Amino acid sequence: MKSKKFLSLIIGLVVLVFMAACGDDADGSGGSGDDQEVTIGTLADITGATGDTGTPYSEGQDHFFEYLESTGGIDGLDITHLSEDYAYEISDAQRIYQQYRDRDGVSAILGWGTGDTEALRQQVASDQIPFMSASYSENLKDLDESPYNFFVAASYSDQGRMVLEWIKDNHEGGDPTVALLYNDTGFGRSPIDDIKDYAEEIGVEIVDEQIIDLAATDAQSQLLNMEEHDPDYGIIQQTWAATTTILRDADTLDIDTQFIGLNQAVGEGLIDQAGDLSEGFMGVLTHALPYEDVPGMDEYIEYLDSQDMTVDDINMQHVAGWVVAKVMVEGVKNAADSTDGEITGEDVLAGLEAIEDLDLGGLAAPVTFTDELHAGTEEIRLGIVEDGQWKAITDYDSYR
Amino acid sequence: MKSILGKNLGNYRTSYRADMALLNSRNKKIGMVILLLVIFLLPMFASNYFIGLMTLCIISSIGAIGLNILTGFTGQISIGVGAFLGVGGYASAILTTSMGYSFWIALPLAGIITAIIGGLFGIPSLRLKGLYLAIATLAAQFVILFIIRRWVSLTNGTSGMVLQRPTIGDFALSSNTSYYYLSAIAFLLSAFYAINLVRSRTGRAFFAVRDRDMAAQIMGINLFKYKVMAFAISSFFIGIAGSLLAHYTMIVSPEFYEINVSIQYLAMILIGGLGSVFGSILGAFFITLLPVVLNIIVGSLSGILTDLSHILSAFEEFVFGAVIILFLIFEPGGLAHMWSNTVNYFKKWPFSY
Amino acid sequence: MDFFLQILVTGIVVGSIYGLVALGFVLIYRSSDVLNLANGEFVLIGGYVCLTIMTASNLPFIVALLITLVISVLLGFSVERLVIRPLKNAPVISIIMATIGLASLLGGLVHMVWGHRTRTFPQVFPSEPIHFGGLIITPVYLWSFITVLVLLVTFTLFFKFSKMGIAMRAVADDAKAAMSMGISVKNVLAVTWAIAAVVAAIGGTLLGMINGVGPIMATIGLTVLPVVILGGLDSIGGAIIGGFLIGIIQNLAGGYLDPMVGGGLKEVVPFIIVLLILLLKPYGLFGKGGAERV
Amino acid sequence: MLKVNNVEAVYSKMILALRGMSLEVPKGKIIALLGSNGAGKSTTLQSISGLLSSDGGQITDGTVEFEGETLNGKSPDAIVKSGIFHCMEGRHVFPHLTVEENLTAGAYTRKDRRNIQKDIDKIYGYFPKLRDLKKRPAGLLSGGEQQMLAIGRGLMAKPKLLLLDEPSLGIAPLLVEEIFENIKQINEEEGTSILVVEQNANVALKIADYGYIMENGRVVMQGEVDRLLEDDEVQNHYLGIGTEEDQKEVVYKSKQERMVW
Amino acid sequence: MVKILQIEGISLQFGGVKALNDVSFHIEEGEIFSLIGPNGAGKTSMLNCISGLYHPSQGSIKYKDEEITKMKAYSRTNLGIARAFQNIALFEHMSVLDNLMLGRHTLMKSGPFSGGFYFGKAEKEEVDNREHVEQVIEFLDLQEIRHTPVERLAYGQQKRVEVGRALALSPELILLDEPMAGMNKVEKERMAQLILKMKDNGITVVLIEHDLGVVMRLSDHIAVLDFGKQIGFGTPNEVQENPEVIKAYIGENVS
Repeated sequence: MKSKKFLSLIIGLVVLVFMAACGDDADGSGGSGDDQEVTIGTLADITGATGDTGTPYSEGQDHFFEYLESTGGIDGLDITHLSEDYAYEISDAQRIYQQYRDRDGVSAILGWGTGDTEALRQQVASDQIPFMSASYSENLKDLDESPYNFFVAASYSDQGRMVLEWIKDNHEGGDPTVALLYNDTGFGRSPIDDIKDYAEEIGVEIVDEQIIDLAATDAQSQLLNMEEHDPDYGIIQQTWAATTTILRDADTLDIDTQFIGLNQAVGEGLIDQAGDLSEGFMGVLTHALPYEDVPGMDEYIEYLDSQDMTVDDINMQHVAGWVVAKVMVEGVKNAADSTDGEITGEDVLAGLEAIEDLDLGGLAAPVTFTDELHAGTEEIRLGIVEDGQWKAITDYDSYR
Repeated sequence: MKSILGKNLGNYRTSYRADMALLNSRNKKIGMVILLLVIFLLPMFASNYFIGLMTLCIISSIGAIGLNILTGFTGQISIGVGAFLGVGGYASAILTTSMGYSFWIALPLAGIITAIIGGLFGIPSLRLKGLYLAIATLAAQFVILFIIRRWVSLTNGTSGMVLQRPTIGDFALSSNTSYYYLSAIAFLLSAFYAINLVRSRTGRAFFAVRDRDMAAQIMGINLFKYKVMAFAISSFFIGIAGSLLAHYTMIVSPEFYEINVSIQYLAMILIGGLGSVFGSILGAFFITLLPVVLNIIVGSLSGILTDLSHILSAFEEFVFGAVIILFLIFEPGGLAHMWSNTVNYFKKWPFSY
Repeated sequence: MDFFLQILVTGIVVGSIYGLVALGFVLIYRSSDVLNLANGEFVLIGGYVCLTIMTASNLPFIVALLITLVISVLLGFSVERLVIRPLKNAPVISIIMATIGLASLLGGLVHMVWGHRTRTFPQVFPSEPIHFGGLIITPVYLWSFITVLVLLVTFTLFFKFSKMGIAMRAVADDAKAAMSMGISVKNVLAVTWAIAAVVAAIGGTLLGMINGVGPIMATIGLTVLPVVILGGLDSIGGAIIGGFLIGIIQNLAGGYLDPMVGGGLKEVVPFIIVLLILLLKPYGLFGKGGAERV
Repeated sequence: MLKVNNVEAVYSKMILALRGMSLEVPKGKIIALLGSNGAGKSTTLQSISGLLSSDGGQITDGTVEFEGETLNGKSPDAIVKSGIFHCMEGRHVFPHLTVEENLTAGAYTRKDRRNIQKDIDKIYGYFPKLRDLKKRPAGLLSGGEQQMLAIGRGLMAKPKLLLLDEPSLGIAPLLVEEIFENIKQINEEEGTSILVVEQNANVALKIADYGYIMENGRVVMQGEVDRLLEDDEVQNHYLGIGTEEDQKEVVYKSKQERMVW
Repeated sequence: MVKILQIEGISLQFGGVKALNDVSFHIEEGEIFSLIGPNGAGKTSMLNCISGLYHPSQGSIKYKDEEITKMKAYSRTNLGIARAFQNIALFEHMSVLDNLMLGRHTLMKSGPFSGGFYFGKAEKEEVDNREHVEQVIEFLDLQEIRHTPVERLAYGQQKRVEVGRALALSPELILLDEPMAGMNKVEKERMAQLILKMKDNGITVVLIEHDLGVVMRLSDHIAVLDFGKQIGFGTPNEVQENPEVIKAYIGENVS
């Protein structure tokens, strides 16, 4: 009997899928008035391996679109924003992507990490759907390989170059030596070769590299090995968890290397996790910190107020999500201006590529896309943790 | 032989050949024709999105059939499918992208290469059983992925490799529908092969190895040969699935082939039914479509539970686990068993009690 | 020499955590032949529960830990009752899959309850490292090392002298014969799962103090598999020694081999060991295995 | 004291192992249950002790009564608590437990923990060999020593009824005699009723008061030991070698059809 | 008479226990040969040595003058040695037909390629062997249950299938381990008939059986084992009169 009930449950579910799935192909009709319609889909990681940074990032996007709607939206444009959690699993990302493309007919996608971005890179190119993610991998700058990928911040490589530049300019006493600490994934390895090349170019010596797993329990053997070379600086391309491990074990082993994290290692979450250990840790700031007084925060705060939230409820990842949505909307706006008909992915591509020196009010460095460059900026700031807070110590600047 | 109800209540055959034919009753023949028609005419009335989903389902089915040959039929547990899928995908990527072979050569070669590597990893199966073999394949999963990450000159390391959709002459199979047809043909061939295999001498030997390996030896079955053969044949299918998937997504990277993929495939054959080709297919569809269904359910509940969509994946994970456990406890025969129960019920209708 | 000793010490202390988590595996495997692949989730839940109690109620650590252990006992009981017992006659693959399903279910549950963020424990042990000559150990590590030793002694005594301990060993040796002694195999299994969950929770709490509590913590479940294979799936001493060995080997590989191959070996080496062990000595260093009869 | 009434038992829901099995064990007696391989002797013991379920079997019909109480459906541990102890075929000592721990395990259901050590000494009295081996893991004992341990372990539970399944299996003849003498002694001194299943009918009947002979899941013959020993058929089938006349029974009829293999 | 199987000085050890100790006998072609002895005497171990599941620590086994002591079990099957197990070792999830077809395994050739595509040769082979198997089915009276999974059969039927599977191999030497255990008189009689018929067809039969009446009636030669040692060998009459056999096997004092 038990199994019979179970059976009917299963059959019910199957019927449900077919009813739901056979039906709607996106046809773009049914909207209100003469507004042009456009749909943007988000692939978010909320419950996956990178959920701790992925969640505020996707919330930032959600909030921006809600803000946009609350202010009356954009004239003549009806933007639908969809968001789904793919939990950093590629098979889920693939499925959701198909759904966005075939069922929802999205014209652009806001992606998230290296995993989904890499996995969908070829498909978005052949389907002509612009894809803007928080994977700041230099590979994506190659427009032959990834013609539809965008990102709004400086690439990991550019970040690394800038850090090297800063080290060279600010190091006191002798030639600086640098170690690289990263993990064995596409994300971790992404800037390494570029950093090494640039170091050679400007004459900074890379004395060591260490691989530390994202889920490492300890990093002592790596740090001991690193200590053999006694580097002045350690550039960290990791997530918060692994960065915390590194900082803790460095503290344990009394290692006095100055660690500098690229953007994924940086943020309020690191301070939460590493506590006192994060004091004096430096890092790349790609976006504004919520408590900074910059013009771009005004509309942000306006929205937060309306939601009974304050800047204390958000963090830099949230800002990054907000910014990426803002840039995307800018591109869509441009696309809408250039066409009267349906806004296709190609239109959005052109719209994005028309963005020039977009002022984000200090929330991030100004963004420019062209048909040769889909990395919005090369500029970053460097920050340091002082009294449990990130403080910027430079202005937006690029290594060039 | 017709009964008074005009129903065919039994099948009578006049030769062993007829008895042993694959489609040995009229109903089966009709069913087969309908099935083929549905498969080939589907793109005419289903949405593009649906075709895309079906493509994922049938590619998974090929892999699931492969795994079932190893685990369901031969009783050798493998938690390393993910990595073998990767071997197939990478083989195809290397053959087409780096070496410039055509997809049509790369596809079978990818299967063969995966079969060889799978066979190699099958060698320990002579000494290892059950749990220990499972752990060995799990270790293989980690080691293979490590090699893929590190053999940068061959695999381009962690950044992955790019592939193209196959072409026939000048026609690229870039649309959902065309790729669906390609996968469907591969799928039908795989299913046909697998169904025949398991009812032939080799298949019987697999079953024998699974049920009682001692007695199998006494039947003259060389355990080692058949275990390795099961690994190889199984890996061939998985390699083909890997290659098809790689050309579908047009990219391979180590992140595609993590342990959770292995687990999903195991779930497919378990929920579908161990030792059943048909079950593998049902299971593959079930597991692939499960998140879609949950999505719909959560969507329709979103009025009541607004925040659920935010934790959809966690919910999915939860349901995935729950479904596996429920099946194991209440229907260990899987969907295939449910299906045959249902069919039997209707066959005997209205005399089912 | 300092380098070597420091790596050795690190290996030992990390290994002690491995041993602790491995203990959970072994306890369950011994008495029911089940490899609990959801052990990592047990660890995770233990960590989260203890942390939540501490932060939400301001109870002292030791009280919070005790409450956590009680909750773990309940978790162990319910898992045994709801998942394992109904499957007692199922084939190996079903049981493997059931624990995988359990892992997924519990993982999803944790996500839904606690979300995604890595949380940190309020400070319990001083963070100032302790120096022994040239060697440095963090207090948490030292405590986990002590905990493992205490647990090892406790379990040895428990299995040697207590009625339940002897019953558990009897069930592990020959469940049917144990049944004929009037030992309720069901109860023994339930107790086993409860103890395993308790051990996992202790592991989760210690690990949480080291790395914070986050979903990624569940991966310890897989990381520790090589430990139990090396030590032997059914040997408690093997789990502990295997833990130390894997910890040491991993760190030695990290210290000496990683620089040669360009890093990353530290995480894979245990699995290479698994393959070797399975090929050379399938039942591990201390496992007993069984001869098959026709 | 124990009554088995018309029990039917099946394995895996299909194979009928007992077809209306009945027997009785009076208080303080030794009863022998004889029969060939596969006759259902062990199944009978298992359906009494409740261990049948652990082999995937179950009682489908009939009752097992012990001291007026029905045992059907009770779990093995409850049955042990009510005073029946089953020493399984093949000894089944716990190989990794020491001799003494094995004996302790036997006393699992007992409430009087204080007397256990005293009883262990008593067991050593019956089987002095075990005393010398008490610290040794039982897996390292010889077959005969293990059998002694298995019986001793059973006594530790202080059962009212001891079920012994093939205590002579795989044990040298001299030891068999010794073990059976011990069984007799235990029966006399402790008043424990014993139901013993044996292939080796000679030794079993030597100590038993009453015997049953099983075939195909039911009793085909029963009686006082003396009477059984005198019976021709028992002699032929269970005690000795068939007579000349038997050999002529087979009518060799098939010459006509050639087989094809 | 030709010696089909020669056993010389076989010893087998498990850990410290000697399961077989210097056992020697020979079996003549076309005869029915019985191995008897009390439970645990090593009879099944002896069969396991002959069929290759165990490898003796000492001694040699020759089949038709070919040394097979070290040969793998599956290769011995190729030579024509078939075996039926004491505790039914059928493939319980498979049908009777498939179990018997498995018996034909060594006599068939199709591999994973031809088998998977089935047409042509593989199909013909299946059909041909099916015909053979059908004859076994008919002989053992299994027609009604040929498509039934073995697990659903009654014990006696399973025993018959077990023997049938060995017969399907078209063996020259068949090893039967207690084929009549648990059978009633009628069933036993049928099995005895069958064994005689095997002999009639030139198959050499090695039999382990507890029912001494049956053994004495059927056997041409008998070997008696006790505690791994061979204590008697000869014709039924010789064995019956062997004092050592009487002493050890039957017990000293039959009252």
